[in-house]
Formats: sequence, structure tokens, C-alpha cells
Amino acid sequence: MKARIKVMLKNGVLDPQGKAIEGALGALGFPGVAAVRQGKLFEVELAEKDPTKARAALDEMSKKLLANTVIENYAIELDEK
Amino acid sequence: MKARIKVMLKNGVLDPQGKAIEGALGALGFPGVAAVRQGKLFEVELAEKDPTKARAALDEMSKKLLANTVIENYAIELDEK
Amino acid sequence: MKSAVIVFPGSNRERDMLSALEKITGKKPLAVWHADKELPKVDLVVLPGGFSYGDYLRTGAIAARAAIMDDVKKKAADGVHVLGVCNGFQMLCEAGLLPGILMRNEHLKFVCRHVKLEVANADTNFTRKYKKGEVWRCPVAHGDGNYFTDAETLARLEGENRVVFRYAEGTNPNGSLNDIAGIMNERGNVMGLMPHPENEIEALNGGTEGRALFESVLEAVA
Amino acid sequence: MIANDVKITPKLVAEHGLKPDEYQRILDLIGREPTLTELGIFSAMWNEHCSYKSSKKWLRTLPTTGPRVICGPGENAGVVDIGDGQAIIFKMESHNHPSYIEPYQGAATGVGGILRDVFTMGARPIAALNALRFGAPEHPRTRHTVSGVVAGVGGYGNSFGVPTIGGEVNFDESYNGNCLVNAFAAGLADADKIFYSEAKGVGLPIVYLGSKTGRDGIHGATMASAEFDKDTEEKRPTVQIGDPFSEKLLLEACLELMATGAVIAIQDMGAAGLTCSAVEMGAKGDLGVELDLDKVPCREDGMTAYEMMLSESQERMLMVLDPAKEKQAEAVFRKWGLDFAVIGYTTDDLRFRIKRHGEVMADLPIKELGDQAPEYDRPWVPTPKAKALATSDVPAPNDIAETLVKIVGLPDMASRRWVWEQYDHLIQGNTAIGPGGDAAVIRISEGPQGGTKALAFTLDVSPRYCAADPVEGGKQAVAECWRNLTAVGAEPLAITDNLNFGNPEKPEIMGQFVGCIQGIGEAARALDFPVVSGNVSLYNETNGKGILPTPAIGGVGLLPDIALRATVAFKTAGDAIVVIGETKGHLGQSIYLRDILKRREGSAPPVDLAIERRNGDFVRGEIRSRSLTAVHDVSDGGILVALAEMAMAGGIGARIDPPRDLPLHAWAFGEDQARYVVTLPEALVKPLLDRAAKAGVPAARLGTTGGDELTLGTGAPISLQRLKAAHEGWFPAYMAAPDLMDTQ
Ligand SMILES: Nc1ncnc2c1ncn2[C@@H]1O[C@H](COP(=O)(O)OP(=O)(O)O)[C@@H](O)[C@H]1O
Ligand SMILES: [Mg+2]
Repeated sequence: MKARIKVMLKNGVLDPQGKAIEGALGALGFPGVAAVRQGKLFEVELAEKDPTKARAALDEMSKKLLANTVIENYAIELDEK
Repeated sequence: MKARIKVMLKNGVLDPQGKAIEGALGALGFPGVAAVRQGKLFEVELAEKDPTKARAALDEMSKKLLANTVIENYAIELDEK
Repeated sequence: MKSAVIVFPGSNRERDMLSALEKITGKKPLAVWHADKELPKVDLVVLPGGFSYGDYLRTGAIAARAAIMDDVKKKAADGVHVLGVCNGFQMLCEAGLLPGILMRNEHLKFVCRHVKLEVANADTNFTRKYKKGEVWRCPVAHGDGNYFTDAETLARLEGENRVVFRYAEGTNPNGSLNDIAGIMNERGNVMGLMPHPENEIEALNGGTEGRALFESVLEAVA
Repeated sequence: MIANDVKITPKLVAEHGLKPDEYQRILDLIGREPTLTELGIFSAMWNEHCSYKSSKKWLRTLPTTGPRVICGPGENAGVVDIGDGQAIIFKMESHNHPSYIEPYQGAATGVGGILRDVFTMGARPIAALNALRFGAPEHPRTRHTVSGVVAGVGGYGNSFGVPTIGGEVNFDESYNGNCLVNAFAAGLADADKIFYSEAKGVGLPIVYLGSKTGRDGIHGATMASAEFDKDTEEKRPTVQIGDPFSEKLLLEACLELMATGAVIAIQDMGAAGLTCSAVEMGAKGDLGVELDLDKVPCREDGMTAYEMMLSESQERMLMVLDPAKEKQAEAVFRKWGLDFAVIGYTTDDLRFRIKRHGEVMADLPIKELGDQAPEYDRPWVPTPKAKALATSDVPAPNDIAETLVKIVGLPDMASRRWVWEQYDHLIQGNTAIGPGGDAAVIRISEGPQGGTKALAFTLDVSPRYCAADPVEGGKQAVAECWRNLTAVGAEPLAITDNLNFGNPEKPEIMGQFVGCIQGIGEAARALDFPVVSGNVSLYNETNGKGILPTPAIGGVGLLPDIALRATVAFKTAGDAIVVIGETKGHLGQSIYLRDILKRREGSAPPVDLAIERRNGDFVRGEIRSRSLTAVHDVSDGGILVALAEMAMAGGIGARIDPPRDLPLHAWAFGEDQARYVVTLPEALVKPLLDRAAKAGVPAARLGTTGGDELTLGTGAPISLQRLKAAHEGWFPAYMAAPDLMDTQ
């Protein structure tokens, strides 16, 4: 089963990367870019077939490794099929 | 208008982070993790209201800066509303 | 030899490079601001090491799109010598002046240590003062020096002797393909490498074998 | 959005870390109930971190002056004259609590903060060091903290572009819930172009520089003085994110700006950012300050005065500007893509006035905010003297050689290569001695004299000694620092300190603090090694258990000629090995006793400062007269460990003939102070011993270098290979295991 885990900085937490990219887009002549935030996206392939079990495992992985829950939020998307 | 740009390494392109995470997940006792790929996610806020124009601009940004199309694919998601 | 070092926001080895060039060529190199449109007339253009724009997007990615880069490409096309060191190498790849890309180090950690470099091709304007197969000590200091490219490009690089330096004696610090430390373009006037020859030029550094790289260009353009 | 006129309840007061009597003091001072913003301002100014209310009384006892001292404690960093019109500016600061909560960002912003302290005064940073203390290796959180902290220190320094060239790493269970991250930075400036925080002139513009203000670390300053407990989680949102890229731009912009002569006073925004910096600049200059917060560049919408005054967003500065040069100054900052905003001006009414949306949110007496901060003479009890341990009470190992292999591979003794290879220690091209020696050495390339001059740097303290005997431990920390500088051939100039202790409200902890300061003071006086800057970090304990007393000492030394420097590595086979200083075999509190026999006992090794000085001056003199080929001071682990380190560093073995008059293990692992191991050509031995005798310095032949083994008398030889494997192996092996720490 395939899944995606989306990890973004919590609101209000400074995002230096987003800031730098914002600046660069401006310099490259893209007007009206109000804000850019950069996050991580993990595509995970699991042997687990059962969605509930898979989700639980992914949640564990996110907490333990993929996301730094001190400053980041994460969201899990499962490809049900 | 809000949009998300998803940037992932093309297949066959080395992904040290994904590899390392695979290993770490194994070590942490998560069985059956077949593969992990790490990508980037950009949340962009645009002044542009018109979806077609917005999409065109985002496509430009991705080509010009956000993705290195030699090794990365990108996908654009618009929050239509 | 006249040389110029381009300064980007976040460059941090530009001063090392400027003083190395001055010590070796005896001429003060020019420092060129990234926002300028045009380079002065010089024999060597250097993209220095550092963390341009924080390297927040992809290393060298934003710098590769700076105003000055159009003229760097023009000069390169005109045959002017262009050298990219560390972050500069990453910029050259992002700018398409060199093939491939520098990925995150295999072990994901920044690494600063001395490695052994083998001169894979001594028949270039950047290495003519070395002997082929010669192995010398040089420092590296980077988090993204893991050279990667597709099989065909790699085959071409090797076939055309465009791999200039390799990590030798098992000192590959980053997992780089074929132990690649530095490569050049078809024409041989653009070279990028991850190690820092500018930090191996005087007794204080514990070795001076980095000088030969600059002396090679010096001789080539003389 | 927080209203400014909320009722100030005892609960609210407590949440701001203010004690009831401290709040009463506020009421008496301003004669009315403070607004919420004012309460926030007081909490920031009066917490331990900013006010030093528990430590002031004792810090005053430290020697802070000397012929070379240009500026002692009280400014952003200490300033010391190094001749040729040049000055070295340095300081050390802790970021312990933030680093425990979020190791990477906590450590990174700690480095950012100390770098800012240095370049705020007009110096370009040339060296960074870091003293790190972690919990027991087997503690579930330790590995996670180590990898995050080391990556954070490197992540910031490498990107900023300063060589990180030294420090310390220790492990002890007392740091399990409270790691220590002490960051040191030093910068070079022209002695006549140093910038201070004292505002001068009425009605001058106050300018905000650097990054935008967000809700970062609100109450970080308060947190930094709050003991840890289970609800640490709740404090997490106060974590700040470092942006080394912006800091690099800020450095270049500030130095460029200072060169234009536009800067009258400048102060970086550290803990409790805008509040502390603005009050300090005004109070120092006997001026009032009025700020219009609507002008402050903000990252987030709807920030209140309260939030803006307490925000700890990084990479920001405050400056009093020469109005005539305002445009010029702004151009510099725009060029570097940084924010530049006039947010207020100096006044003559000695008030600290804060406006938001046209309303006055705070109006306080600016001098009292600092001067009237509470100051405590906390009750303290001297630490009971641990009784000395007779050598006969310490069993010998059945195999000295095997024990040595064990010791060089201990968590506290193993090579720190895994750590410092993640730090760019070569950038700037002036690193003459990098990490791994006694002190690191940086060439001073600028200046009229050219490249011959150099500076040496080291960080030192032995917490186990301080715990056994705070006074001796304090002396020892300064003495070892002085010794490490001497061992590379440097003349020790001055020190900065970072005093990490537990809860000062406990008399026995306060006793440790008082004792260590006494020892530091004694040593600094005896060695002419003044304290020019420093930092105090208290309340380092978790659930009531204090850390080992850890007064880290950062020292700077001067080498007039970089060619006359010494390193630890054996240079050639056939050199004679000589020990300088007396070996009595003091095993109390030694590494051998603690880690091999698992006994934390005995008195700390006594430090005789007169002898320390005599022996050190002798060794430095010998280095400068080019008679020595290698020098290493004897510290943790004793003389045999020092010998092993020199052999491993040089890849050359040695044959050692231990003296007969001492039990072998006491000679090998005793940690007597004021000792150095040196090597020199055979022919020079006799003259050296004669000179030593004349100087009244104990010196004895130990053996001869050569081969690829270390051989002790008639004992079985140990191959350097085995020693190296143990010494280099521990850290990578330890860090290779999976990090089982749940970040949630
Ligand atoms: N955190 C660190 N960062 C950089 N270098 C370090 C760090 N910790 C230790 N080192 C280096 O490792 C070497 C050994 O450290 P230490 O045993 O404390 O030296 P000494 O006993 O001479 O004080 C020193 O050169 C020191 O600078
Ligand atoms: Mg030492």
C-alpha cells in the first residue's frame, strides 16, 4: 500500500527556506507571490494491507522520525485501493 | 489564491535521504517498509485570481526555480475557490 | 592573469579564494557582486564556496539564476576559464554549465576533513601542472557533494576524460559516483570540484599542492 | 489578540516567573498596577537570565582588569588588546534549555547568538568553539540530543562561515534531563574601532535591523531560567529557528555600515529581544527611549505590543544612528536585502515608552528597570570536603596496557573526531592547529605585521572535580585552560566563563557556585588571566536533580610568531620523552577511579598556582626557544593517556621506563596538575634538564619515541593500531545505533 506523509512547519515558526525562495521568485520577476512555505513530502510504500494498521504505523513513523513534532505538523494520506 | 507544488525526484535518481530513512525505519523496528522517497512541498500564496493565469505562473516558477527538471518532476495543485 | 570572484549572498569562502588567487597570481582579483549584469574582462572567473542564499532550496540553485550568471554563461561560451569550487560547482551544475548534480552526502552529515585527490586528467588547463595519476591531499567541507548523473552522461564524462579529479585511496567522503570529485565541460574551459584547493596553498595549511591548480590556469592563459 | 489592560492576578504574575515580593517591588517602583506589556517587560528584565540577580554579588569578586583589557564584562563581549592596533573580542554563552527541547535549533540559535554578540562590537568572527555536556550514553534521549546539537552547531557555523575549531564533550547522568550547550565565539577588530551599546545624544533615531519579528520564543528568556519538569512539552512552541544565511548578511551589512561611521551605538537582540536591547542602550547612556511598534517589521499579522517586546526572533539588531548618515545606512542594508526601519528615538526623560496603534502600552522608568532589578544574597553552605584517598585504597589493574586501551575508548576520553568533522574548521584559511590538539591556533592574517601573529583558543572544565571540591575545581578549570594555551606556545591573555549550575535557591547548589567562583577568582588573579566576559546559567536540573557544577572556562592566548607553536604529535623516532612537573599519583576523582573502578571518590587534585605558573612559563619558554618537538599537557586520564594521545597523533610509538618510586597505576593514571609531556632531540635533553633544575622545575626522562607500539617497561607492548581503534571507534559506533528517541 502506498502512502504520502506531508510535513510542514507549524504556523508562526520561521521558515528561512520559504523566505529565501520568496525573495528569489521576486528577483526572477514573478510578481504577486505573497508567501511561500517549504515542507517535506515522503512517499512510503508499505507491505501492510490493512488501512487502519497502516495509518497507525505511519503515524508512529512520523512521530519518531519523519517529522520533528516540536516545530512541524504532519498529515498522512493513504492510497486506498 | 493558494497553491501547492509537489516536487519529487525522478525514478532512478539517487535519493540519499530516502535511503537513509528506509534504513532508520528498519532499525526502529518498522517492518515491511518497501521504499521511501523524499520530496519537497511548496505552499504558495498568489495575488493572481484567475486559475489559468495562476497555473501558468506556477508552471513557470517550477521550471525556472522550484524544480530542477533534469532530476525532478513537479505537480501543481490549485485551491480553486 | 586577471581573475574575478563572484560574491553571492551567503558566499563564505570568497575571501579564502581572493587571498589564494592574490598569493599565487600576484595580482589582486576583482570581487564581483551577484547583482551586476556584466563581468569585467578577465582570464578566470571563480564561483566560490559557501551557502549562497542559505542553500535552502537546492544547493546553488538560487545563485545559478542570479543576474550575473547570464554573463558567466556568455563568457564560458567565449572560452573564458570558469572555475566552480564547492558551492560554485553546485551552481555550475544548476546553471547547466556542467552535467549532473551534487546530492546530499550519503551519510547525510556535513563533512570537513582532508581527502586524497587523484588527478584523473592532467591534460587540462586546470591540471597541466599535475601529473596524471598524481595523488595529493586536499580538504573538503560540504554537506552536498555526492555527485550523481544518469548512466549515459556518466559514460560520456568518463569516455571523454572529463572527470578531472577523483577521491583516491578510499577517501570518498560523500558517496559520489565513480569517486568523482571534479569534472569539466566538453571544451575544457569550465571546471567544477567539491574540494577546496584554495585552502591547501601554503605551509600553514599543512600542504601546498592546491597551488598547482591555479598555476595551471596561470600558465594556460599566459 | 491579548488586551493590554487585563487584571494582573497572582497567577499571571507567577506565570511570568516573578515572585510575589518581586511583584510588590514593581508596584512600589511604578506606584500603580502594571499593564500586561509592562509586566512582560519586567519579567524579561528581572528574570535570572537577564538580571543575574542570584549571581551578581559573586561575579563582582572576579578580577576583570589587566594591562591588555580594553573592555571587561558588561558589554556584549570582552575586548582584549593583542598589539599592532588589533583587538580580540570574545564571549561564551549557554543555550542549554532550548537545546534540550529542540537540539538542532537550540544549538544553532545558541551559536547565532554568540556570533552576534561578537560582531555587534565591530569584530569579524574568526573562531568558534563549543562545550557540550550530555546525559549518560545509555540514556534513551542522549543519542538524539548529541546528533541534533552537533548538527545544529555545525549547521549554523558552517553556513555563517566561521571555523569551529575546538571545545569539549562530556557525558554524565546528571545531564540526562538537561544538556549543556555552551557556545564560544571570538572576533578580530581594530582596537580603535570598537562599537558599544551605550546610546549617546537626545532625539536620535533608533533603527531596527535584520530579520522580521515573529512570535518566536516568546517567554524564551523566562523559560531559560525555569527548571524543567513534565510540562516541558508546553514550553515547546517557544523554540526559535535559526537562519544563518540572514546572520551572514547581517554580519556583512553591519561591518560595512560601521565603516561608514554612521553607527553611534549598537546592540544585538538576544534573550527578550527588543526589551533588553532597548532598555540597555537607553539606561547605559542615561537616556530615555520611545518606540513606535507600528514601525517594527513583522512576519506575522496582529502581533501585540506584548508579543513584540518579548519576541526572540533571531538575527536582529538595534542601533542608534547618526541622522546625517541615515540614507547611506539604509542603502547598505537594502543592498544586503535586510530590513531597516526607524522605530523610535532617544529622549531626555529617562522613560521607556512603548506605543502601539497610537496608544501607550508601556511607560516605565528606564534606569530602574535595570538598576532596581532584585539582587539576592542567597543562603549557601560550603560543599563538605571529600576526604583524600590513599593510593593504597585504590587497587591496581591486573593489566595496565589493557586498561589503557579501555580508557582511551571511554565515552569521555574517546576521540571527538565524529563531532568536529561535522564542523568546518578550515574555512578562512587561517587554521594552524585545528580540533584535536590542546588548544586550537588561528593565524591573524590582517594587521600591519602580516601573517606571523596567531591566537590560541580552548574551553575547559572538569565537572567531577568541581563536584568534589568547588574551590579546587574552579581553580583547576582556569589552570587547565591556561595550561592548554601554554602547551601550544601561547601567552594566556584572558578568559570568558560560562557558569552552569543547578537551582541557586538550594543552599548546597549555591555553595557550589560560590566555591567555584572563589576558585576561578584565585586562579585568574594568580595567573594574570582576567575574566573579560561570561554568562551564568542556573536552574539546570530536572525534577529537582542538579547537574554537576560546570563552570566552563574559555581562554584566549597570543603567539607572537606562529612559527613557534607546538603540537601534541610525536614527530620522529628517536626523540627523547620528558615529563615536566611533579607526579605524585593523585587518583582521587580520576578517570581511572570513576570509569574503571566505578568509584566517584576522593579529593580533587589540588592546584598549586605558583607551581602551575612556574612550570608553564618554563615550557612556553622552551617552545619559543625551539628546543621542543612536541608538547602535550597532562589532564584527564593521567600521564599514560597523554603519552598514548601523542603517539596516536603522530603515528609513532614509544618505549617508556616508568619510575620505580610510585605504584605503576598511580604513576600512569594519577591526575596531578601542572604537568606536561614534551619530546626533543636526544642531544638537547641534558641542557633541558639543567635549565629545568635551575628554574626549580621538576623534569624527568620518561623514554624514547619510535616503532608502532607503546611499551611500558617490561610489560607487553600495545600496538598503536589497537589504541587508535579503541580511541577513534567509540563515537562513530555509538552514534551508528538507531535513535530511539520519540520526538513527540
Ligand atoms: N564540541 C567540540 N567541538 C570541537 N572540538 C572538540 C569538541 N569537543 C572536544 N573537541 C576537541 O577534542 C580535543 C580533546 O578534547 P579535550 O579532551 O577536552 O582536550 P583537553 O583535555 O586538552 O582539554 C580538543 O582538541 C578539543 O578541542
Ligand atoms: Mg590538553
